Amino acid sequence: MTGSVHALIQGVVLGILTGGVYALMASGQTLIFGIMKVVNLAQGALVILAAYLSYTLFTSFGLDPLLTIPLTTVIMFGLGVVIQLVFLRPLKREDSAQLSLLVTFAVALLLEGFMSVVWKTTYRSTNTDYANSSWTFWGIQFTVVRVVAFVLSLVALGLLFLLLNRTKFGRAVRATVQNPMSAELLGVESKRVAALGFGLGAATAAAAGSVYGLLYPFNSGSHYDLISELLSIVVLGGLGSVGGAVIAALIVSTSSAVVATVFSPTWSSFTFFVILILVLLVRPQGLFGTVERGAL
Amino acid sequence: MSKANRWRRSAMVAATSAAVLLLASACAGTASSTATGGAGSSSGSPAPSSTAPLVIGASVSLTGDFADSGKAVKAGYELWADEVNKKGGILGRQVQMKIVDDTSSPTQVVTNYQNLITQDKVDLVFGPFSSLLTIPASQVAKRYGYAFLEPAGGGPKVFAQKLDNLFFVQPAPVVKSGDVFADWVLSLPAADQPKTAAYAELDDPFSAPIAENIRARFEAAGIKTVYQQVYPAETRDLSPIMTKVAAANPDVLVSGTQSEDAYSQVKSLVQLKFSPKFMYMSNGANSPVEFPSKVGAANVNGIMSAADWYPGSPAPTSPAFVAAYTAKYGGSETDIDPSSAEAFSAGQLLEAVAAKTGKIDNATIISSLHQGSWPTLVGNLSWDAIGQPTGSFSLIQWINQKLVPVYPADVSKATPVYPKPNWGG
Amino acid sequence: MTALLEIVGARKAFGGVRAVDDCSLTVEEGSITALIGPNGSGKTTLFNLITGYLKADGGEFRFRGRDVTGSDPGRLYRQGLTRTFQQARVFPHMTVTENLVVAGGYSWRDLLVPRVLGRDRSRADVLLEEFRMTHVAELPASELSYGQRKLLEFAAVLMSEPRLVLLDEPTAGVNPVMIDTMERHIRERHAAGVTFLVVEHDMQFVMRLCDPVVVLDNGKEIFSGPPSEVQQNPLVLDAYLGT
Amino acid sequence: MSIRSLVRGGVFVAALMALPLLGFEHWVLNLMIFTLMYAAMSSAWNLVGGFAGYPSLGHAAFFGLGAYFVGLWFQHHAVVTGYEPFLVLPIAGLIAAVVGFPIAWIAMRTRADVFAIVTITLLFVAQTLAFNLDSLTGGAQGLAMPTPPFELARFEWPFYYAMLWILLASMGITYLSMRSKVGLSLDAIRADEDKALGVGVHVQGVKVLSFSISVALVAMAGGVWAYYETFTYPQFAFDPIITIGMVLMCFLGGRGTLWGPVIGAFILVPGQQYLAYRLGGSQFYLIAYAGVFLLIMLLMPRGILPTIADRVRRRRAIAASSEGPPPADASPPTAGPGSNVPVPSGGAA
Repeated sequence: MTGSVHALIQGVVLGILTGGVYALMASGQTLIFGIMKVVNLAQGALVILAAYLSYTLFTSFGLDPLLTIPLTTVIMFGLGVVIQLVFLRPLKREDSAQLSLLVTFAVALLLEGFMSVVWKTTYRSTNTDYANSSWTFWGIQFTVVRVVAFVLSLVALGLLFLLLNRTKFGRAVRATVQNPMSAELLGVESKRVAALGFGLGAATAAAAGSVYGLLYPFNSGSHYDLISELLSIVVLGGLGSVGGAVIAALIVSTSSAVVATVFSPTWSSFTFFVILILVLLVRPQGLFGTVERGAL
Repeated sequence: MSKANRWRRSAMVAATSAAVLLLASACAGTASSTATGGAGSSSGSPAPSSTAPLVIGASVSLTGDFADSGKAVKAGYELWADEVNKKGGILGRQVQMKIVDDTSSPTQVVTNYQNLITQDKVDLVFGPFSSLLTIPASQVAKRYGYAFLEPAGGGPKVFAQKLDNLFFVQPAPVVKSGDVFADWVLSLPAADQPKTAAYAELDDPFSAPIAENIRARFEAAGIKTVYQQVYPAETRDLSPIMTKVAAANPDVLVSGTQSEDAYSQVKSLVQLKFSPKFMYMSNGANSPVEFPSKVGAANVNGIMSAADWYPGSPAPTSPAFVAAYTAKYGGSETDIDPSSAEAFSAGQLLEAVAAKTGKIDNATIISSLHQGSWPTLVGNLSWDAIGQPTGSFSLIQWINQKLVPVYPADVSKATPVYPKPNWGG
Repeated sequence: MTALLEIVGARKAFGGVRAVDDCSLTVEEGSITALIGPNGSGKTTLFNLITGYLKADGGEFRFRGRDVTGSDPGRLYRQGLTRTFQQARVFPHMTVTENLVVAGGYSWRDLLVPRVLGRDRSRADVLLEEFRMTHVAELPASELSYGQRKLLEFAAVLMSEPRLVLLDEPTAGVNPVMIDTMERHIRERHAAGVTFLVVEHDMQFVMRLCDPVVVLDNGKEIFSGPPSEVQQNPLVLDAYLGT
Repeated sequence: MSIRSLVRGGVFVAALMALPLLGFEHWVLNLMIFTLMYAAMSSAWNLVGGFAGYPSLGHAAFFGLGAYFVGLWFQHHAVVTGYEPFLVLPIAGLIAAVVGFPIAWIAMRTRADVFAIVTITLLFVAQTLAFNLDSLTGGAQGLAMPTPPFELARFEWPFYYAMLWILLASMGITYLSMRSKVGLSLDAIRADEDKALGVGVHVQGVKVLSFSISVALVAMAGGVWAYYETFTYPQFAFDPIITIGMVLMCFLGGRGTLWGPVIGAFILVPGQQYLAYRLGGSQFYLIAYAGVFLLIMLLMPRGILPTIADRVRRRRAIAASSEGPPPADASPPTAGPGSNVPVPSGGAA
């Protein structure tokens, strides 16, 4: 039936467009893991914080959320560095994986508390004048916000790629991701890389947050929704793999959108969990992760 | 705080709105009557003297999922306490509200009512926010023989407990709040009635059942269901569902919504350029400020919803309530959350019981409220044996970007507009 | 002598780098075989393949005549193949005795018996005596010096009465006195019938102790023979000096 | 040590056993029910998260499983005496163990951090299932429990004792495993799993076993909780905050210890409930909570018990060394050569 084919295509389009935003959020998450072996449970809260920042800049100063991204990026980068220095660096190496889980969770709570004091708990959304416009091609709806969000995410991911592959800092980061010990031997200051890397991860939340605010209503508690999805994406993609995170984000958002459109929205989130479990059964390290065993 | 519950915190914000009855002067005159012992508590709280303050405990969500609405309920309770104290209190006793936070957690809500009743030995209790917390809380109240006036727990499972001490302070159970829309549609001339219907329902105790109730009525009347979909609370993106609604091209769209999902539905429909002839949203669309700001003021016209209290409510004492509210909290009439009005009504019922019986203890409240109807401004609130109110809501519609009651005739201030104007029209 | 461990055509690549490339190797029963080679020649990777910590991309592993390709470390351990690690991996929060007992091997049925049974303790005591560590028996391993930890790790793998012990740089980071101690223990155990495969950078140590010597370069065996011939072999010189 | 711990345990058990008899008000018993519940669950979590070093964030999935099992069982069976729900708890535990077994088998093949994520995913899967299998669970309408028919004066007693028994079971299992080769294996796994694997420890088996026992205990607590609450709902029963509670209490008191989780629960549950009751309205509640949380993590990363134990030991050592020569077996090892070599920290560098 053409109706269901149409719905399928619409679902795929939606999924891919949304996938860009998730890819952006997850790339920061996976980068932080890769560099520091820290599962950052505060990434969702950072995204929401960035969404609030761009919301405030928009409602108070009338600045378009897309244009303020450079500003919010700088703020979020700074915040990320501070979080790393204050809360994560003091952790002892032994147990740091477990402790950092809890510490970043506490940071998420702290941010949530802060946001609920500053912005209250009512849902906000950044309603620009183009919020409700859409383009129609071949009967498929391309909403302006989503297309913009997708393009923006691509641009941000592209910049991230350039940063990682074309700069000295990027090389240091990649060396640390691959092998922290030899990176240190090669003169990489792992402590500095960790701080800057956490900042970089947080900075990706800036662009993601601006876009998130355009797409969805959010409040200080919204980070719980985000974090489980983000975690699943980075696990699916393979912890520490930016490319894996991008692909996993697309798989996740497309599969849930398709299931939602073609079958029922009730099972869309579930589908994706099933994919995750299946992948882990076959490849415990995720799609693009590498096997690591202790200090072998 | 969980993934599955984006909207639950704003659940019932507008879940049903209650017209507030300021039983104002009626009660003021009786303040001098002699009150006898307060709580019907079996925990042996000492009988307060007739001048001791009347302490009323309530647990509401000030943090967590239900915080927004919880705060609105708190505002309503405290406003009522202020107002009644200005009039000399109840039976000469000043009212003291003891409001504690349940962090939107069922564990904490049980602890709070246990503490209120057995530690702080409050005289009376009011309910929390949301059916989900009302159920465990009402069991605690029942155990100690407390009357349970609750303005915000009208889901089916609340009444399934069959508690005789519980009173839902709204005109009708949540499930039946959409009946007024079905009544109106089915009262139209046959030629004008919709032939096909689509239903998009948020999966929670306060939304989907409303739409399902309307669907049962419509199907019985021969209106064909062309699409029906329940979506989980964490559905952030309603465009897939609205795409299918548009494809089914129904005459009427019935949405069982809370708030954010309602806005998202409308936005998607606007983007899809599909406008049904009739559109009813159980909640979200009855929010006077949020709704137009979220979906664009030009897109609201023609959308219908149900309400018990709303700005410009025809209730005779609504102006007094509004004046008191804005004096205490600032803002304007349109900023008042109906939950505050419903909470306020719970207090008004106490005043009415005291005025009528000259007593204010739990046993008296329970037995009194089960009899007769309580002259409130939304008509008369009355309950069956298990606390279900037997009245009905008002149908309201956005006309010229204003929320206006349109049905039934006794509250109507304008003729319902149909078919719904196109988006932006 | 018979072959205790045989490796045929082992391969392992990381990304595009072939760490072990079509490597074949035999360890004769009763030998102390040295495995040497320049940095990055694949010695440690080969160790990890043999002991089951890494899965080979290809090749065959035989231990005591049986195919053990793909076995996990625990299973190999129970068959008598065990190893030490370069960094002296002991369990720091457990006592020295417990470190020995946990390595002593116990079956499912023994899980609910006390941590250290009388018979566990007497077995451990014998080894501690041999290694002259009786005075630290009840200390947590974290309080031992690095050299003592290396000894402890070595002693622990002996708890299971292994047939083949793989030693990963037993002298690395250890002072000269401790090197002699280590050498003495290896000799004693060798005399008692244990076969050794040793990765070592200390050439004097290798020359004194080992026969034969196997040289690895770029993941391949390039030489195998008595220590006296190693220094003359042109291939080995090339590998070390680089041409 | 054994006598002292026996006395300590005996006093603890006797005091808790006697508490309801002392005529406390209902609210005290109510608070104790939740305290015992969290103590039991935190203690159970400790088996996996503390001893094996696998921080499960999905234990609430089994809490919910227990809650829903009890609820669903009594959709079809009548409650007459009121004690029936307690009698089916072992079945709830068994089901949780059986369900947990394959899950642990898969999830524990991954590293500890991935394990944490997989288990939290499991929690959301369970929650989604509870919402979506509405013909079975009642879905978003929630599930009503039978109303407990106990007389008011002793209403809380059955729940109190049920939670107490689960706590004692949990602590008993912890104690036994600490004293047995299970504990030895778990210690080795936590310290250095690869090394443990290489010395023949039944790594996978012991991990999976401790996970199954742990989730069985949590499921039983969930069953009691649901009956006490008289109502359950997917969002409440499968709530991440429940897992976080277990984890936090365990970390606060000291993970990998017998008393740590119990101490953590006895501090945090009354503290939290009291704070929420007394000052919950404050907007800064969450900030303060997170602040305390962070301070504990940074200042006492190992938890209260181990930190205090360390301090006491150090003080004793100082006292001993100032009074005379230390006992022979406590002296730092100086006999071995090579002690000048720097000691790398931890098992895996």
